[in-house]
Amino acid sequence: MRPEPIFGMMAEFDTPTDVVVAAQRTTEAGYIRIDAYSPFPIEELAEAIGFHKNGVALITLIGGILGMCGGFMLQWWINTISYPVNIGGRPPNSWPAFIPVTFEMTILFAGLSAVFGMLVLNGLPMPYHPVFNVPRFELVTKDKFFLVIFSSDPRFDTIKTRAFLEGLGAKSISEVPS
Amino acid sequence: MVRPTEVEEGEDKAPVLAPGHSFASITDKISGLVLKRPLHLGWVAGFFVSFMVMQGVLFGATYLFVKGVGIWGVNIPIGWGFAIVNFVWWIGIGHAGTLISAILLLLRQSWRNSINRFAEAMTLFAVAQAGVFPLLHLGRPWVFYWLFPYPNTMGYWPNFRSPLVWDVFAVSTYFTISLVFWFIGLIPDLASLRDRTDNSFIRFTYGMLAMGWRGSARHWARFETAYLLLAGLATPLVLSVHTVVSFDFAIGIVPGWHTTIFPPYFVAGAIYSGFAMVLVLAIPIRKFYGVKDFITDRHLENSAMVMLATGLIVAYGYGMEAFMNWYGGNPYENYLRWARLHGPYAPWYLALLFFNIFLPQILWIRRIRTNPVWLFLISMDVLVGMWLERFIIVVVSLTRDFTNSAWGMYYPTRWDWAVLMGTLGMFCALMFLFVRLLPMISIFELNTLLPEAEVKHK
Amino acid sequence: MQIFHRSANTISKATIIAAVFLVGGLLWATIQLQRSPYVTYEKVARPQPVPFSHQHHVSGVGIDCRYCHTSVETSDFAGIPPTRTCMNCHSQIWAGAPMLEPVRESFRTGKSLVWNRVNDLPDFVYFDHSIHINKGVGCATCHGPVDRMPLMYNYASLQMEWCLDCHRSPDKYLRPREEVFNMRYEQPSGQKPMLMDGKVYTDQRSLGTDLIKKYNLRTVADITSCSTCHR
Amino acid sequence: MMEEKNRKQHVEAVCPSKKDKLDLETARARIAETKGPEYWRSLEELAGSTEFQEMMHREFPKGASEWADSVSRRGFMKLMGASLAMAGMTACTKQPLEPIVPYVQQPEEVVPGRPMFFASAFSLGGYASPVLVESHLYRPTKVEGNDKHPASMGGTDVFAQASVLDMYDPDRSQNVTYRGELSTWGEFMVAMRDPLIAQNAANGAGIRILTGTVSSPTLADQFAQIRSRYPEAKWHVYEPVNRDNVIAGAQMAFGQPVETTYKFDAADVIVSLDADFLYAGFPGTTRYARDFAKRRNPDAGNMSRMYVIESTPSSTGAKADHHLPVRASDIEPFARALVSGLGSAGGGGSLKGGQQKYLDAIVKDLQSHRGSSVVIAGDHQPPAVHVLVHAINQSLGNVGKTVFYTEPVNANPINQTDSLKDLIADMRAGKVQMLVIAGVNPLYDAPPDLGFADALKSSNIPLRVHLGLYQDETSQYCHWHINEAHYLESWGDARAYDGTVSIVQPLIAPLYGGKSVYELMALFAGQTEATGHGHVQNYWRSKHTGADFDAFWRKSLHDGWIEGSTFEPKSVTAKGAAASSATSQNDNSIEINFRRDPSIYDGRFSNNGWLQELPKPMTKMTWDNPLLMGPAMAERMGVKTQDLVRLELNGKNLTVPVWIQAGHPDYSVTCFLGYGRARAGRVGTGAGFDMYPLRFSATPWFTTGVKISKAGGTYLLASTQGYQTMETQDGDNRPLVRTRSLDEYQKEPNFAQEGNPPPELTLYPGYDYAKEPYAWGMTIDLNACVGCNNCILACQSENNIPIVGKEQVNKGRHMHWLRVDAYYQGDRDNPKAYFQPVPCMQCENAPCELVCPVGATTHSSEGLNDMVYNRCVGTRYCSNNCPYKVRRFNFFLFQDWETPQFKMMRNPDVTVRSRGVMEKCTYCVQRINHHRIDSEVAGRKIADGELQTACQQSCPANAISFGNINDKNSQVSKQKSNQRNYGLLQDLNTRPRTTYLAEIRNPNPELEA
Repeated sequence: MRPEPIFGMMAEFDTPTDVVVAAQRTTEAGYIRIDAYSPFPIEELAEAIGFHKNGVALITLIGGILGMCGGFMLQWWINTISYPVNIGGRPPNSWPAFIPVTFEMTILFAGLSAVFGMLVLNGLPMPYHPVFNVPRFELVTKDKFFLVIFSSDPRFDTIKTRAFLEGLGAKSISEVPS
Repeated sequence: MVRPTEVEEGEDKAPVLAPGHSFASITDKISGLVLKRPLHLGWVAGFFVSFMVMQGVLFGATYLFVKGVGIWGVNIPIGWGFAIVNFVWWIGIGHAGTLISAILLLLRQSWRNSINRFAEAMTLFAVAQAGVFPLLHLGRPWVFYWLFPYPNTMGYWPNFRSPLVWDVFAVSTYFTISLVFWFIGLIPDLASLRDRTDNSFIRFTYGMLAMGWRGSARHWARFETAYLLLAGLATPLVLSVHTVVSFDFAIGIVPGWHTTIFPPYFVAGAIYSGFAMVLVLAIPIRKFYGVKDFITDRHLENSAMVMLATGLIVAYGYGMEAFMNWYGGNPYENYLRWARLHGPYAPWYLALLFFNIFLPQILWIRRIRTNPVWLFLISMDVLVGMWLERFIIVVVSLTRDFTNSAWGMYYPTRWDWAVLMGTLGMFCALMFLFVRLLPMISIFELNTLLPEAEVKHK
Repeated sequence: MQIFHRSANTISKATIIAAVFLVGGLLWATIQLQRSPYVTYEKVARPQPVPFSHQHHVSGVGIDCRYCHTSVETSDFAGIPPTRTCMNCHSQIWAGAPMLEPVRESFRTGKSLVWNRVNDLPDFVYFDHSIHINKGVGCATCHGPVDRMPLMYNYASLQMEWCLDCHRSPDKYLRPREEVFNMRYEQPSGQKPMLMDGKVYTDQRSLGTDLIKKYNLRTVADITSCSTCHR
Repeated sequence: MMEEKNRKQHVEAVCPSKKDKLDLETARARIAETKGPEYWRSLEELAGSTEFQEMMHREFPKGASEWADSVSRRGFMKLMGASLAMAGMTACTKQPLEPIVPYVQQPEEVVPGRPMFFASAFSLGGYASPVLVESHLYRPTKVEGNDKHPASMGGTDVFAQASVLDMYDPDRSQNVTYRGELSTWGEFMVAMRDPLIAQNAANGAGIRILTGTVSSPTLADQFAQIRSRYPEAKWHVYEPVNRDNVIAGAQMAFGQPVETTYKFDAADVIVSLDADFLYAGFPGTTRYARDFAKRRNPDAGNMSRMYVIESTPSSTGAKADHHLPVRASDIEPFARALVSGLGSAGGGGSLKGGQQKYLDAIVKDLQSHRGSSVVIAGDHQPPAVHVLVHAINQSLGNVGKTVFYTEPVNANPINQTDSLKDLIADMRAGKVQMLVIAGVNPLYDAPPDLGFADALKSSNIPLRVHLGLYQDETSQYCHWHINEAHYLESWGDARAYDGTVSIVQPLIAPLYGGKSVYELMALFAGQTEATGHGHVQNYWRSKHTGADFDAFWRKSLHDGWIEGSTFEPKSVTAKGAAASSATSQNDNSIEINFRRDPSIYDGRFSNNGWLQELPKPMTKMTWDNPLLMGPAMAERMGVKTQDLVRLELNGKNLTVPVWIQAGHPDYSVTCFLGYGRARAGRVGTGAGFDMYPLRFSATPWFTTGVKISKAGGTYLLASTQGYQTMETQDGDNRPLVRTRSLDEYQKEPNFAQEGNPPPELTLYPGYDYAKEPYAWGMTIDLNACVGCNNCILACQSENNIPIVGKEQVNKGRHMHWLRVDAYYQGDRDNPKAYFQPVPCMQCENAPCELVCPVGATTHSSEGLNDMVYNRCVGTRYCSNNCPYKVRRFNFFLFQDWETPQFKMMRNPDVTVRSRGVMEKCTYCVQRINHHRIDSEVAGRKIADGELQTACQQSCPANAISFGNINDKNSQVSKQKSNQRNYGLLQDLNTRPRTTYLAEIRNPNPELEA
């Protein structure tokens, strides 16, 4: 019988340095479909697995601009088009008074786009993920660091990859069942 | 650079993080507070008491809706009383949280990492309290939604020239941003709790909240960007919020309100009272939850120094206000200055000066700065002082305005006090729940402070 | 360890999206409810003590509005006919009709008929018939085809946005004074041009604009000031 | 025609308009369900009963006190009201199904939705003030002055203004009662038959009728008939506030009780000896105020000068150019000195220090204005003073020029105190078989030493009948109580101060089916007509014989007075000088003055909430009658305002609070009558202190020898104006009331313009109002304003303004849209006083509008500062930002949303505000809209003067001008172009549409030096 199709091969490391080095080696070895996991953000790690730029900033910028324009246009439309009323002798488009709200709308939209942009790009929420099948993976939120080479990687091969990872000095290596 | 765990040569400051900790120890310690720590009688008692006090709001609000806002001391000419005073005060307290989590983050102040979490919680809960008052103080609270621009059958809209509408936008934005900022900061720690617990229900709950966070390097990258951007946005936001709040007065023509200096010194005052509240919370917490390792004397001292600085800015504000009243030669402003010092509310004003300006000066003394008991007392004093400041600004200004014939006095009723106390109760109750149910210190951010977190390049 | 089943991913995402739509939907629904006939009684006939048919009396018998609504040109209140007005005819016509018994009873006993108000504005709105009539707002413009209403219902929502629609641009609705009580009046169009003061109009806008001058209407700023309707 | 109408209202007066849903028929039905006493008792229980209080305590442990206050008198009803209010005023509720009720037969003259005006007359103390009553579908809603009538000229007085509330008062007695049990008019008539037959035999020896002062010719005629029927029957007259002294003075001087009237517009110099002729209650005050103000215009060049020597500060004293506070007993010496100073006989007497220089100045001034001066004495000054004053006026040749003598308006000018004494004597002697007390309340207000109460209680008078608007103190001890019909409900007639007769015609069928005094007296006069209308008409038919009677009658009804009924001036000759009455007083024995109350008169209006809450002209106090005391005396005694003191006089004790009144003479105190009622109704009962127990028949107005001692403790006094000075404690003097003396003004005519900002002083481009057809504006001439408070009540009545009760007033929550500030300046023992009416200023750069978050207050294109109650959410920000503090807030549900009577009383053209909304003066926008619509329908512009605000219309002094400031020829534009024109706090650049004309005083240079 054929073995279960697996999701990937997971290697465990003790320190940030180890996992970063390992990741760099892996990419150098030509693996492209890999990922690394850590209890806290490690800039080098993202670099190491070849993840260089993310779209969050752009989304935020767009959100901010939308908020700003929307905020001001709303007030302008209400006060000059929809229902212009004489308030304390002020002109309908008393724009200086509209600045505070415009500003707040900018912040609000930018902020929310940043958050939801991040979540969407990260594909969260994703309660189920194969890597959780590995019992030791729960330490990823404590003090352990993991490197995974996905079975979808063209160079992936159960035997070779395991050997390769051992070569990286992983504490332990386990198959990630899908 | 100097590691937070170490101390510079010759410098006799406490470290930001007590030495001898590892990723594991920090994680276990903090998650343990939520998962392992048994339910102490102290917590139960404290929660019960604050929950009872919280009823003040519920009774107060119920009776208010039944009878009308007249149950409060407000009248003509003093149209705004405790409600607005408390509103400004609570909002101000909220500001420290954002300052710590956002501004100090941008300034790369590593010591923020161990206090930002509960400071942010404090922000949320304080703003929640503040939010109660604008609603309650309305004559007809049941039509509060007219302050929002929603498509309505009247074809009529809010008046965007009114600072109160600015308030609506500023405060709701502030609350929303603070909430998401706080929540995404929680996600990795929720995941950590998910993985630490043995109880399947707890695991399921935290698992849901953690949204399947797995610490992927890609996720971390985007996470960091978003977090940083939020900090960058929250910084101008927090400044704008109290500026807008100060506009409620500065835009008005009432003597004592109509002052351009309000925005800066409202913000300074906000941070002043905010840090006072941080200390009032931090000192007992680190004692009862034994997290002195994470919230060290260094934190207390830094906070104290921030208070000292902002306190001086506030003092400058008072001075400048009085000077301008005199120098500006406006008879109404000038009379108000006189009335503050000699009028019926003079004792309140003098008390304000003592609490806010004179007493805190002892923070210049190092020994006081590092003594939790003293700090706790002074923080309390500042909280009272800042409340008084808002009382002087809001109420006393209104008692003596332009037309002598319309001068009046303000006497708070039992219901005014009930609601104020009630919000204090609600605030404490929420804090109790928070420290019980969520990691009160950011685990992952604390981890990054450890020397091991550094990647050594070979 | 794995806490959730595969499906959880889809479910959680779906839930979030669903929640967003639900909240949005509710808001939209409440806003719509405010405009719904349930709230406005728009086009909803009220029960009446006597099933009085405007259709019969107006288009059938051809009675002018002012025969019953006497004060419509002179007062804010259009007037509702006293029983005596009904009896003017119904003491001869249908004198014995059981349907009209309440009317006869009211006349005998001197006890007023109690109708249910159909076009009913909130108490804080002060509407004045006389000025609208005199500025060339037709009865039908607000009350609709009364001559085709077997049972009376209010034609419009009578909500503020509805009033404003005309107060913001009266030219959309004005008609010559002599046409005000004409139930079958049609606005001028290419097919049905209208002649007024020796000028031919083929569209409402131009007619309206001229009528605004002719009846020297107050400016839009004037008639959209709050105190025009609220005191 | 009129009675035709009345019959109709009996059938049904209905309110088809949605604005007045409640129809009279059902209203009366509802009232009928709850019979008189029960009606108010049930409500009283709801609020007052211990169960209720306890229940509230249980509900809201902390809130008990709030429930005790007078706002929530009708506790639960209020709550219902609140919910009702929410339903009524939120946008987010469904419009309830409402019925609409047509007439069965519509009266010809009725155009539903349009008010009608009927001429009538309100009388007080026998003197009629002619009025026009606004009627919405036969519901009287507002009283205006009769602008055609010489005694009114369109002005009114506060009592007339408030009378409409009296008519609807739910506390009024609503049934005939016999020994407290419900009965009927029919039963009463039956019960009277035998006794009257018995009296017939005895020539009516046992019949005694006690009434108030009567000027009604018809009533007088009825009494004549009664006398002819029962020769022995006696008609007694007693009112606590009477003019015995005036009549006695006239008797002494001329041997006949002539009426004295004045022409102040012909007077260059006015000397008032304790006469408060500019405040309501003084006969002819409305006309006098108008004439007085006419001569106070500094720009006309003939400004009059007024000296007021008075014993207690009054609004007349406030308007004086020279005000001299002296004890009442020192007035007579002063008068004598004046006489001798003017070199006529009967003078003599020396003066206290300080008074002499005033005297000399006054003498000089009078001598140089012979024939163009007025010397006038107060009603409460002893006859001698009146004699002296008559002498002075004669010697100055004022008679026939500025002072006139006519027949007495009073139909029965006897000494009322003596009349009451006689009655009591007869009662004691058992001579009285049948006592009829009509419209007076002697049990409450008779002098204590006469012992009327005991006489009535103990006496064995077999038949005691009381006719009154209320079940009051007196009615308890009468067998029969007949519920009286209010003057707005009944026919009658009365004479104005100048003798002109006005026909009193009913505006509505009696709400509670009451009977008028005419109908009661007809019983004794043996008249057969059923209706008061019959009596009045028949009397005049007998006077006006001729075919044209109907025309005459209709004209009289329409105009409001009877042509040619005005008294002609008669020449009288003085019978020599007066004997001294007052024995010279020891200066250090304290004098006490008794005065009618400026708000509730002698107590008859004490259940009238509008009057109770009306700030008294000088003290701005509401709901109470403290003891007025000068600052010097207060200092000596060491008492402060609100401290309780014990008064002791002839063995009678009273404990009352003190109010320190600047300008009150030393060694003298003043108290006001009419308070401390035991059975007034829900509003009046228990308010204030009853001063009658100290008021002995010998000394009705003032007496010395009262002992005053600190009683310890304080008593809350609710004043609407906490600070009555324009100086701030830091030495700054705010130019709120701008004032100069006449010659200063002539030197510096534009002094008032100081601080007037240039129009371009604004960041934004200003709104262009010039292009509008109308731009409404108002000016208030401070020189003309006499502080009579009319505007306040006119506004209250026109705009459905609620009252809030003493506690709320004290909290600063009174609701008057228009307030009259009183400011004192200078020497506290004799300060200058100024009045300043403050309505909404309708600022063009309104600070309130800017800050309203929901745009509930905005600016109309015609420059009105609109307030949209139904949009208001109640942040109160607008009020905070209003520098004039003219905005008023409904902190509770102040309006009564339940009582049907009040619903009928309200002006249907003004929204009834609910809880939690701001309200304010709108320049009577409902009137503006009505006139605009009418004028546009008629295709014309609103003519100047055609449109009047309520305050303007009621102002007797013509101090208020209102109109279109875009029309350069309008009255208001002319006023605004006056140099004296200034805006209150104009330095704030709010650009108020309401502006003031600075006050100019015309002091005597000699006294200034």
